[in-house]
Amino acid sequence: MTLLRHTSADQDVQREALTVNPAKTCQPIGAMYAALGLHRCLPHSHGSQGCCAYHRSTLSRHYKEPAMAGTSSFTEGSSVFGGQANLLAAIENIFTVYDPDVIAVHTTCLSETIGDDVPQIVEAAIDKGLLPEGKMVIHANTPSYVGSHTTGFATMTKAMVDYIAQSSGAEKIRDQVNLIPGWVEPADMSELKRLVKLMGLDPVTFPDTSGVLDSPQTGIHEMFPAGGATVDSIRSAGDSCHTIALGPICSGPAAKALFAKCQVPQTTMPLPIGLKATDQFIMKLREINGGFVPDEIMTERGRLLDLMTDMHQYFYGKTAALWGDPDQLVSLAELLITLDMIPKFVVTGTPGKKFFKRMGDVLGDHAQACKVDQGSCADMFRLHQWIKSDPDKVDLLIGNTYGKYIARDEDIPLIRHGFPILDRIGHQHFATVGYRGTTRILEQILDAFLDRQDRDAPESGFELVM
Amino acid sequence: MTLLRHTSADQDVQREALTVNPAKTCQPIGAMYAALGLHRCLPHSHGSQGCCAYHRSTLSRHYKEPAMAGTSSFTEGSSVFGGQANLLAAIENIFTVYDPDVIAVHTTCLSETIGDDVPQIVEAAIDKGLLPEGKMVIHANTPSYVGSHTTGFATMTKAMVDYIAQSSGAEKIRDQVNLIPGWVEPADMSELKRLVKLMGLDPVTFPDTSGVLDSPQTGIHEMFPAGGATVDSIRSAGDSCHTIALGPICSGPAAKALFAKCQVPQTTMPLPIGLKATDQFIMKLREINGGFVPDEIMTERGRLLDLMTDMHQYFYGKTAALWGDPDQLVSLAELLITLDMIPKFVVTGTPGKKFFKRMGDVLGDHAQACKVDQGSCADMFRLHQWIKSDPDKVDLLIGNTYGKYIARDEDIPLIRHGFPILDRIGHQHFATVGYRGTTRILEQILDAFLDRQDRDAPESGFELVM
Amino acid sequence: MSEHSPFDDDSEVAVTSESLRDDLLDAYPKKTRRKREKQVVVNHKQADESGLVSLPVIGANTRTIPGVITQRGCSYAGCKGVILGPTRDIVNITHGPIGCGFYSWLTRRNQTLAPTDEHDNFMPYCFSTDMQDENIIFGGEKKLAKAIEEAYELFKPKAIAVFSTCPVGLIGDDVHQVAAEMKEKLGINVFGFSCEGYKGVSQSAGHHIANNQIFKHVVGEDDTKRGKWSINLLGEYNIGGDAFLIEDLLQRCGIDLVATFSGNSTYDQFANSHMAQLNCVMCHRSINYVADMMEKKYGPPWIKVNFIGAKATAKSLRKIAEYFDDQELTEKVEAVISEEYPAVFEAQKTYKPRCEGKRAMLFVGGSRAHHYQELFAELGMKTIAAGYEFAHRDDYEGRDVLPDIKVDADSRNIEELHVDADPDHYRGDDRAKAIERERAGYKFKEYDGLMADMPEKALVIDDINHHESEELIRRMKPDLFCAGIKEKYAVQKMGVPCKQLHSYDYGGPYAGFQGAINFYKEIDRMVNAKVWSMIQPPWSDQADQNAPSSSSVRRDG
Amino acid sequence: MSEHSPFDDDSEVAVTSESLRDDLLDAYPKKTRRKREKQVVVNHKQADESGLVSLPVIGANTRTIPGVITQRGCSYAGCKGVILGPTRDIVNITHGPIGCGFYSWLTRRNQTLAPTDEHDNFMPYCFSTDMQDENIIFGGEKKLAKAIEEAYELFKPKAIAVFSTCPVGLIGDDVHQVAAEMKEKLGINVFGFSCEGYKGVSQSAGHHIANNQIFKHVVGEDDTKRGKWSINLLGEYNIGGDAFLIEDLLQRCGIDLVATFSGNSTYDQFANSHMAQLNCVMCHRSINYVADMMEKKYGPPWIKVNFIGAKATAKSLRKIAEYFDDQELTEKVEAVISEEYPAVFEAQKTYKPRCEGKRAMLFVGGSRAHHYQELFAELGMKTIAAGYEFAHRDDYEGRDVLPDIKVDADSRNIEELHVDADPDHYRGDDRAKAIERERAGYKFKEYDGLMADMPEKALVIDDINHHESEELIRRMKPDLFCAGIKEKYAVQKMGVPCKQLHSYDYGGPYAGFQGAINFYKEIDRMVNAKVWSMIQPPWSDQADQNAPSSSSVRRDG
Repeated sequence: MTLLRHTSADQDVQREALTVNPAKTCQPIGAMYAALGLHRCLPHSHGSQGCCAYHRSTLSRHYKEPAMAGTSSFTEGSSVFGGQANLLAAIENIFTVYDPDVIAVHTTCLSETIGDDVPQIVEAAIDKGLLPEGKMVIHANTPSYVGSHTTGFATMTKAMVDYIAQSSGAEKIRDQVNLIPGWVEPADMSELKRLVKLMGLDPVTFPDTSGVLDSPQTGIHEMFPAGGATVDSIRSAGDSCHTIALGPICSGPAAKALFAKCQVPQTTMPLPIGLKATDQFIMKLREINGGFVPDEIMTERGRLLDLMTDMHQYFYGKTAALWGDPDQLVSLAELLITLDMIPKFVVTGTPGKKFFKRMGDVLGDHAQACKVDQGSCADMFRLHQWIKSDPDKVDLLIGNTYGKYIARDEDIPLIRHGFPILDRIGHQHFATVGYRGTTRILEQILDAFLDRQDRDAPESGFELVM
Repeated sequence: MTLLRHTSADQDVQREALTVNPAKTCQPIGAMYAALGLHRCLPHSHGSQGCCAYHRSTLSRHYKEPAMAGTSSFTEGSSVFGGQANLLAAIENIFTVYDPDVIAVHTTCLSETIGDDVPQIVEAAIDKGLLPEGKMVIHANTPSYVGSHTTGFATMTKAMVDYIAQSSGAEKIRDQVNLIPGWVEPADMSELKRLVKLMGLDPVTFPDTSGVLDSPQTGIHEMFPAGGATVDSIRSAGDSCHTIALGPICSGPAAKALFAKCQVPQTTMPLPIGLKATDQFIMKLREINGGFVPDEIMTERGRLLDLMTDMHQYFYGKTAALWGDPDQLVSLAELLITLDMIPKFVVTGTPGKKFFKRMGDVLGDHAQACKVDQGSCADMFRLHQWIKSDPDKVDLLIGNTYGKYIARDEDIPLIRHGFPILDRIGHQHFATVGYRGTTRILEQILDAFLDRQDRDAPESGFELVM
Repeated sequence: MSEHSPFDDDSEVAVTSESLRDDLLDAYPKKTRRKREKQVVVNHKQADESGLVSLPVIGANTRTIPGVITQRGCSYAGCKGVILGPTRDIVNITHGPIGCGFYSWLTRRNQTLAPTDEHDNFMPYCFSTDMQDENIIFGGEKKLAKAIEEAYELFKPKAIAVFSTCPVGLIGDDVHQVAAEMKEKLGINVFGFSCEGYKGVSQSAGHHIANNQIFKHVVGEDDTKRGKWSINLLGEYNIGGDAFLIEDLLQRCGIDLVATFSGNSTYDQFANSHMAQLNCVMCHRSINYVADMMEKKYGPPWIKVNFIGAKATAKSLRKIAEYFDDQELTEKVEAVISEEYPAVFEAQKTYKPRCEGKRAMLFVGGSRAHHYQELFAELGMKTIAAGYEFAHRDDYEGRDVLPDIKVDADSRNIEELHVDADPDHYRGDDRAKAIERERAGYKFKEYDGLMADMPEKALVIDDINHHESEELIRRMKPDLFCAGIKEKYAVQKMGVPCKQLHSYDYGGPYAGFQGAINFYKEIDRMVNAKVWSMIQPPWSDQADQNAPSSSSVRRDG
Repeated sequence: MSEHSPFDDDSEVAVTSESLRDDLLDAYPKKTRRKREKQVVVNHKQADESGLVSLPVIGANTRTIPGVITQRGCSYAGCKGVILGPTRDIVNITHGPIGCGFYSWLTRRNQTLAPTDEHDNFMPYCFSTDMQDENIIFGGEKKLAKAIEEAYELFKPKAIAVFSTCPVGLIGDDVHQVAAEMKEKLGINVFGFSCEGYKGVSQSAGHHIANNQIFKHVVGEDDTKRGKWSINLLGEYNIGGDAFLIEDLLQRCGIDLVATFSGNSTYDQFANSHMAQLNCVMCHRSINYVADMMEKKYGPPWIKVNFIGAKATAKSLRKIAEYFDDQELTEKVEAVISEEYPAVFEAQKTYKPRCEGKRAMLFVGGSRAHHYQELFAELGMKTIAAGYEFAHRDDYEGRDVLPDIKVDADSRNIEELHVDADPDHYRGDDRAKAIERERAGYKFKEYDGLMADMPEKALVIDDINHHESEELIRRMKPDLFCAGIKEKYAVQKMGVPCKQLHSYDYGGPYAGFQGAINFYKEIDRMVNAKVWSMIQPPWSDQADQNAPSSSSVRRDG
């Protein structure tokens, strides 16, 4: 008995209004996740308390960690008269009870629809003396009816630049680069920092959820864990010699704002998932460090290549369906192409102008063989209908937990990647970026294929050696 | 249709002569693996060429890497008249053609049975001028009819001490410790070295197959890859302040020999797989370093614990069957016990006196509920018969690739661990030691259970969130 | 009643309930403290001369204070997620930006069991109008109408429900009008919910909005007659399969379960539910008014039941039997209880000694914080503090206080349906039977609330927030804390296991007898897990040297 | 024949076969060089005036030089692993220390297909006496006898075979005596093999030992008559399912396959094999003497066939039909070829343009290095160097050299069975038919060897070792190298894909028509894989700065 059985293969009415099984969620959760990557910051959701509850729950379910955040708890009154009183109360309560260094306010569809002016309210809070010395409130406008969770993440990341980064006017610091990692797992952020350091550079990384959403069990709950980008480090981002923004959707806006504000040159590049995108990342760092790549990184690259040669026979010609966030999808698709696999179906709910172009560049000759869609109705239902109607069932699914329903119905292995992963534990501890991270993805894909082969092999073809 | 179907559950005749599906292999392959962990060393099998072919094939199939080694290629003549001529020819050919720094000769059942005296033959080679300046030949006696692959590994490791290590007579070097890692994956050796360095100590690690059997794809075949313990470093092992031998079977003999030869105090302890064994390892290092544990290690420990708490509900009360090498089995069993799992059935083909005692200590209260066996007929056939006859099917198998036949027949998930893993690629790149390595095992166990749960769930119980 | 705090006996420091309460409140700014004082209550029960016990008054169902890090969610969550979520054959379209639909997509573990492939089960789908900027500016009604049509064309459901999210009310989309038009056009039932997130002060408002609309639009649509012992189960949402166990028990007793609101439910069950002879209310908070409305409009009386806890389950089954007052039913019920109880006793014998004396705190839901105390009691565990996330005063103090509850502005905004007896469907016989049973001493509509069952001087806290939870745990080190996913990991970081009572941590079922056994095992697992003892490294009792900074200790080698 | 080396046309440097050969040999000490000179041969074919082509003489089936890092294995591997491995219903007990049994346990991919659960399939089992120290000192015969009994008791097989490992011969265990005793005692066939690893100079000795014993102990046990077109297939081991495809072709042609030695085989097939009318030899090396012995003892003649390559498959099928000389069979064979060939053409059309002109090297086995050249030729690829791991001179130079081959001490140790016509079973009619067909120009026992088919001046290397392989690859950069697992990863580290022709890299089957198509696809995959172009990082063409040592560049931040 299948679960998503209600539509037949040929049934995908031209939808323009109804989204079914979305491949995205809303901006505020992205802003909340980004804000958690700021050390001693309490994210604050300015809207109904349900938003905050949903976002915290989803983040906790994905990261298996506390996701602390405040809410303005709008009621009908605040919706009519504006949320100023609520936000003022929140600011007072939060600084009094929880004592963060920063409150990072993001708006919701509610506060945006009624037109609350957060900076003005924060001004009022300052006037009322609600901000203790040295503390700050930053904000991002993240109406839920614009963009997606990834653009919300981008907007809060940009807010860190707008509110905090400064150019001291002195010469840029030669070895200091800004690293804007985009929405990746905490372990990815650690891995990216490690690579930058190995390249002889000092990364100013923001947001940085490593040490926050992968924090240790110590018997003590730290309201503000040891990790996260400090305000001081972000302030000094204005003095870095370069900004590397990973993923145009999540990290591009902050990098551009930092250039505009502090004249830090920036490069926006693909998330370094896969050999090629990581090569690009290392190439750029090499340009900045004066032109060297240490042996350690060369070895990691060579190990990845070694696995790629060893595993190639199992990957060649296999097809996959992907859904999720554009920055991830482009790099994942490129990875599959370098493995001689075909990312046959790709959807993202996140809107944005350059996605088709980027996917086209990555797919190259294979573009004709692949279906790519983006936007409101580019949802997992569409993806599933494509899969159902394809006579050659794809060999692999890569995406978030929601893919398990398609995986079950169509009997296709699923590799969980992206956000949210609600039904497994551990992903936040294993990077999938860089050469080393890519080896993890390779292992996962190979295991998926070989487990399947073992499962389906007849007695005579059940193999000891592979 | 099952494959290992030929015996019913109640059928396990008291065997004393026939081994069926062994949980061990022979000494020489262990000596070969150990010798590959010596930089610029060519292992050499003194016996029939088939041994060498089998060992190289098995190592290559496990590590997906070249496993270079020579053989004395005994024919009937050498078997009658002794292998001296063959070994002399081999030594000449190897130094001339392949130019290693060291040839590490191990014997086989053949050369042992005929009684070849390797040191005497090497003397003869030196007399004949077959050893170039600065080169050396070391040897280990590894008759196949004694011990197992793990003791062969131990013997060659000890040979490194016997032939190479020296005490310079000066005071021991305060921050230098010897790390004898035992038979673990190359990535494990890297991880152990990383931990020792984080503890502020300088590890002399031997054998060390990292950088040898996980070498990068660079377009160049290095006959002797960059990794491996150098002769110089092992020489200085005699001056280290302490030796940490991981696993009494694989590493104990070398540590003891080093104490006898150079008076380096030694501690033989369990392989640091799992929280407790890693704690023990860190405790010992902390004793040596004067008493500190850096934050990085504390964080890694805390992250492991965090996963243990988060995953506990899925592990609790689950049972497992394990087979493989004693040093691994003891630590794996302990890991399962700390997770509130029960290692119900455990077998190893490797003989050795303290295994039952060590398992008993680890199993504690659970010892009565578990079956443990060791030695010639303690094979995977016995393990399988135990599983067949147990009314509560165990929930998990942990062991090498050969377990896949039991896994298929009994429909029990298998986690591949130990040697050899012939049907998957990548394991050599992912450590399972230390706090971080243990998180990998935890993730694998959890995935195994949850994949199973997803597979078997009825429609109504198929869960998005876990 | 003992005078000392439930905290005193185990803790080393002299913490009294009162002192702890003060400590919790001291952290707040004045205004916040004033509000919280009413909601953080020491359960001091006072008996008057006649022995009548009076409970302290608690502040409940009031606004959450901004910024305190609350457990609460919103009206939409209560309406779409909790009440309508478990019904499998209605296409639920969220009208709004994508988030609300996304977060309520399969996240509540309300299981369902479509008997065959031919039966609809839309629960694995998320339907949304995914409102965009332009829909906010120019209105979303057209998009909603189109979305309903598209959903109909694809899925051909028997009913479509529309859920309003925050901006919908603000921009003035009339979802009810659109629903009415589409009902007309498509010929299936289409109805809307004005469950914007800002409505009311918690999920509770959403429950009310949901239940009202189901009552208005669905209940009473199908007049098929039911068997002789027919009941509805109200306020049971089949988390982790609870309803399956209860259904099984009822079936074995021969009781005809017409509808569950809304665990494992279907549209048709709701439509026929008014034909049941008795309503049995599990979660008093989420649905007691539906029972009242049904009684008024159709005649059947209602009783409070509880299937959490073995004793409570037996009691509830007996109470149902007692209502029908039929020897055959009574015998069947007793037979079922006799079949089930030996395993329960066996389990209690195993697990009680392992759990006895351990101390729990429960802060969750609108009834679970009460009901689950039954199970802890069966394990010999003490509940030393508890409170609800979205309950009202009657859920704490009992239905006696209903007349005293002030209706504030936030609650006034939630529609109260005015219901009269339905001239065509009111069943006087049910009413007559109820009156007869009441005369015989049978209690209807009886619910004494959580506080009556709590120990003297236990802390009862409404709408607890993170600060208060953390202080409670830090000070009292309970053996177990029960809450939800948002709290879980923070609690556990303090070394205390946290049992989720919303999702059951993906365990369960915990209802009925079998469920009780499941729960015993689970609690034993949690409070006795080895891992909690291993958090401190073995060297933690030894003084650490100053570690060199990590950069200086790294070497190559 | 072209005079220039096959290397010249593509390579930039002027490498000739002769110069390359010199370079390979130059690295050796004198004595080693002298020996290898005989085995590293430039394939210079000389035609005499009559047009008769003579090939160079190659050294083969001689001892491997110690220390050179050879591809070769041992006699036990050839006996237990290769020949007996694929037979599913014999319990194969390795008498020796554990290793030999362990390494030959399921590692050869010789697939088998037991028709039902009731049929024995012992291939997934490894049986060993696991000899210990004391068995070496005091002898292992008792343990062996006990092991045979235990195996019988557990598995009740129809036959048990015992394989001797190195120490067995040395300590004087008489496995044949033990086998005979146990045969007597258990009432099933039990037989031993003196296949100690040191016997002979390669696996080839083991094949011989294995085949002899099967011929002595099993063949001829069952005289059941066979159908009109009955054959045996000798020297086909069902790697990756090859035999399944061949079986299918034969069956569709109506040919009665009595026994395969030993792919997908059973004990009973061997027992009945002498009743076949024709023996078809695939791997000449491993088994041609069995064909000879069968002919001598029972009468049926033998031909060389080859099912690797589409053209060769068609040719082999036609040759079989030609032998039986029956219109019905000929038509069936042509029909099967016509059914299969369109897909082959289609595949060639797709893959040939992608592979054409690429250069391969093959160093493997005793027939594969020859047979697989067929497939490369079908793809338009050139085989520029090749050689066997364990073949004899006749496998290189053709059976014409058989009389010239000197039998050295190592080979003399391998028993040659002396076989005479079996008075009771010799079938004169088969013999008569063969003579008649031969008169009609039909060729029996014809095998011209590998060198005849290799290009002029290609390098032919017997028993190649790592040094020679590495030099060949480094100098010639072939597009593909074919060898085994021991060579694979070293080859690939040089950026050249390596196809395993023992295990097929866990791909296949490659036999027959479908197999050819599989192979085309696989070779296309390998020679055109993107990964080989990505080995050099994009910055490799830029000068690197001196990197600071890694310790100094690490920072915290």
